[in-house]
Amino acid sequence: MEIVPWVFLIGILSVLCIRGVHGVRHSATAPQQLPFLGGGTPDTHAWQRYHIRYYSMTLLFIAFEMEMMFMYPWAVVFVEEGGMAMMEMGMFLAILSIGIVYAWREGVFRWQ
Amino acid sequence: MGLTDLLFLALSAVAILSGWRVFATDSMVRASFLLLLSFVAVGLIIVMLAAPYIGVATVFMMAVEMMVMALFMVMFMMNPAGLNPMMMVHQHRFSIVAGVLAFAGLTAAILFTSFPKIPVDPSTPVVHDLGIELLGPSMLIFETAGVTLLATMIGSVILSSRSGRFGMADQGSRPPGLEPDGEPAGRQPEAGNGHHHHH
Amino acid sequence: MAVSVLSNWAGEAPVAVFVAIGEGMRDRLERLFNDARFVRAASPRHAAIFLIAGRMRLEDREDLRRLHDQMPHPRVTLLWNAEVGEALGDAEVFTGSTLEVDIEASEAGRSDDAVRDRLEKLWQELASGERSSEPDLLHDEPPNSWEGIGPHGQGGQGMMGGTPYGRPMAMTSDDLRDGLALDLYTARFGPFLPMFPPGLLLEMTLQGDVIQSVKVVRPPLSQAGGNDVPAALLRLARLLDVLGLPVLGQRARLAAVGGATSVPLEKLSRAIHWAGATLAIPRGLGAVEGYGDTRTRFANLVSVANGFSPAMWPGLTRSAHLSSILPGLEWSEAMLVLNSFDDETLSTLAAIVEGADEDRDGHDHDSGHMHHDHGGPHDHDRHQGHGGRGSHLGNDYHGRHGGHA
Amino acid sequence: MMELIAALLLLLFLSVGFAGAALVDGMLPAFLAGQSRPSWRRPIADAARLLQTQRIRTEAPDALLWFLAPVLYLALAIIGLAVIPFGPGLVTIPSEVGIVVWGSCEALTIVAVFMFGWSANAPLPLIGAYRYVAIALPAMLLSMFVLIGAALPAESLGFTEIVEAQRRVWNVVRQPAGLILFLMLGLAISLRGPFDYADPADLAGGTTADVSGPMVLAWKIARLTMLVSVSAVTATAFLGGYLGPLLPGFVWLLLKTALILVVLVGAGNFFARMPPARMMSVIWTMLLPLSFLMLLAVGVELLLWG
Repeated sequence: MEIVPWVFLIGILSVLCIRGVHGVRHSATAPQQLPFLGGGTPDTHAWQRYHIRYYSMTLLFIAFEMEMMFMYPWAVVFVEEGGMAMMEMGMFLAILSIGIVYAWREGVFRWQ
Repeated sequence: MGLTDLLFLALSAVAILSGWRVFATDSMVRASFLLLLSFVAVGLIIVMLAAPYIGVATVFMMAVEMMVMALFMVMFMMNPAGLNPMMMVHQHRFSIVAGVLAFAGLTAAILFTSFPKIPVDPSTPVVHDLGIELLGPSMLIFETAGVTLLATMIGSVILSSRSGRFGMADQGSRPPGLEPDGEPAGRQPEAGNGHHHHH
Repeated sequence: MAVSVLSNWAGEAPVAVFVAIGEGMRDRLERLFNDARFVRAASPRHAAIFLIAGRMRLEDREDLRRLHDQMPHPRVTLLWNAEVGEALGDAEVFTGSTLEVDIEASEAGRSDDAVRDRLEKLWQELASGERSSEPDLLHDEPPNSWEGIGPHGQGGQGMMGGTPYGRPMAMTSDDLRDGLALDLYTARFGPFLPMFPPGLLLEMTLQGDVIQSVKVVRPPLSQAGGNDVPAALLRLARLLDVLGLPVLGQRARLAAVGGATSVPLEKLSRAIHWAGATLAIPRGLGAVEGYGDTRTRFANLVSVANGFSPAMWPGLTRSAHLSSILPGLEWSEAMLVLNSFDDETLSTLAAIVEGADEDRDGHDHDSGHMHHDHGGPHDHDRHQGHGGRGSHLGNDYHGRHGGHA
Repeated sequence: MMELIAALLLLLFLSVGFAGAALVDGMLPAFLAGQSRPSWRRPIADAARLLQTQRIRTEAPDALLWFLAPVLYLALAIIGLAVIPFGPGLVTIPSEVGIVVWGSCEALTIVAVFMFGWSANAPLPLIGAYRYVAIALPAMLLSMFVLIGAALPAESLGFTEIVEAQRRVWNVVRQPAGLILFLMLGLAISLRGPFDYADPADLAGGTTADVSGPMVLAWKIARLTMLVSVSAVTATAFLGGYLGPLLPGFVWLLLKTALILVVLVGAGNFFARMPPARMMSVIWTMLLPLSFLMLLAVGVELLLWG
């Protein structure tokens, strides 16, 4: 555990080195801070109520992901349980496939 | 006090502090990711409690969930980046009472639960046991959860997407009024949707 | 000590150049970057040298000054046959032959080499510290003063009002596609955005990454590109870059020069085919009557690059214009469409429409932007949206309106 | 003790891998494009240039998240590599749930990239960040299925067991399509080629369009380290990791990682990038069902001949 102070020391030294290299630099001026638009200017801040076009996909994704979390422990006992686990997997993949097919039919995977 | 205790205390401190900062920051993105940090700390504590799968899975799940939450927070909240400072907490009196009650309830739960006294043997195959449990005694719960999640998927699709197989979801609908039988409030879906872009 | 070692190493780095391409200089500049010693930076933030090549319009000067100031220190500017008056201060000047067609090909090559040498020398001087970095050209002032203003001292008021940190916040409007009332982002994109045709300045309003409305503020600068094989190869190269195939794009550029290292064209078009470039361009994207869609234009370009004679397009219909082609497209699609036209067609599509300019007078870009009347086909929608809103959102909206009047 | 040796090996692996990745990334595309061969000094010289360049900020950025994003990205790459065994029992963080740890690294990578694009408060980085999330989320599902397929024969979620289970036959034989799907994920989380939706040319550099100097360098380092990590994970899950005759396991893993890395860098240059909406649809409706079939095939194979 004596390593910890050394790590800190090295970290601080390297930060100082980097700062030293940049000591001469000035911080960004107002014209430097303008976001890059190829020379043009924006009317407003870019932070906004951003319209994500895939919002319904993310909801499907969350449910999908939760379902998948069951699959990890299942994978461990698959060989041991054999046919039983196979049926289980069949049911799982069937449920997930129904979800995908339904969502696809409803146009969830398009940019809304 | 060993290293384990120190680690536990540090992680608990991170979990609590970042949990508090969630309500003290102005930016929705920061709030989401602070909550994520809090969950990561909790996940690591669970790993320390000899439940590696549950702990790491918590980190995994919360990472994507907080990501999605950040997306939605930015999408639907005014001033999402907190460029103008704001109060994230509302209904102060009610929240204080609710907070105190929840704290008391959880503390009581901790104090009155009998926890196992024998430490778990580190060589216990916990993930394996969890798998056996899922395929054995808890099979029904597991299956029900699967179907419930399918229902969740379908429900979320129905509720969230406007364009579907049968046209616009809000076609012919009338927004509710602010008072009973009042004038419709909010956006009026126009008839026909003249120049909707199909893609 | 450490600094000088770093400087020595930095001197060996490939020269990162951000270019603003003026009239007739595009094809020549793209050839300039065939050399591995130079990197064409996508953004001024990644560059050390600002290269301004060719004649610029009077109106472009302010944008050039802004681009100059966006570069990090150390930085230096080189004007190559550029006429920008005093706009760029006392920048380095290189004068060579103006138009390639005027002179012998070998002479153009020699002139290019001279520019390369000049760029490299400038970078050496800059890296070693012999040449000092250029100062800002614009005043160090935020677009709106904000410090110490408002209840929190950041220039804002309430939830959405004021100009926090110098700029107002985006305001709400209905979306073109699904009608959700979220925020609009309006900005002038260009005139020297690397994936845009040089000189094209579009005022675009976005929701998410979908373009809601487009107004052409300045048309692209005319280029000397003809309809021959090298010109087609260069156009193809630009489209390949946008498709995420810079390696194939580079090969096309080398083939355009026809040097010893260039690959046979059949091999190139086979690689393009296997890369799935056609699949990556959605069918029907950016269709213009008589000009096919982006996919057919791309296929035509590939065949022209292979030596087939170009397809003859009928004349454009009068109604075809960027302001009606681009709205409704996603950003990546719009970039494909913009790069799929030849210069002549694009300048017709990007002509300034008479009468669309009315609202520019008295419209101050740096203060609040709310009802921006674009004269597009979607205004009807938007205003209806505003009228119907009686919730707290609407109140806030008007509150901010008042704050600015 | 073993862990200490493994930690030293991890450092060695990281430095060798990173140097190799920087060289391959710097030279292979230029070579493929037919340019004159650049020197090996170029990446170092470029790094020196970036270190001496001014760091620019935009108007009202989220400075903290902006700074943390590359740090988090790099840390995730290193943690992902730390659960990989360099030999029997030679692993820095021995975890019986290695593939879940790697999965969390993937998930948090999405957060890191989003943070980087969001913090600039500028339009092009913002668009890059958002569209990256749309692709990376479903791409992560692919990798989960594929890795579960690799865990089935091993009867464990740990990478050491997964390697040991490949003594008879490598997983690439069991699920060849799985390897391809995982390589796609590799392209997505190291932001390359057809899956580079965060920093593409049509956004003038996307999330990096408004960063300069040392920040660009930090981001490049993190990307390359993640490239090394994801190559090592691929080599471990599909090509038998440290298994191999004669040479020590560490060297075998390094060789296999190098192979995957070259394939990834090469593949990143030869496939066109679809518009994000189309790619999202392709992943959900074509690649995910393919990964289902792959998993079923592995399951059936194990039941019949396992």
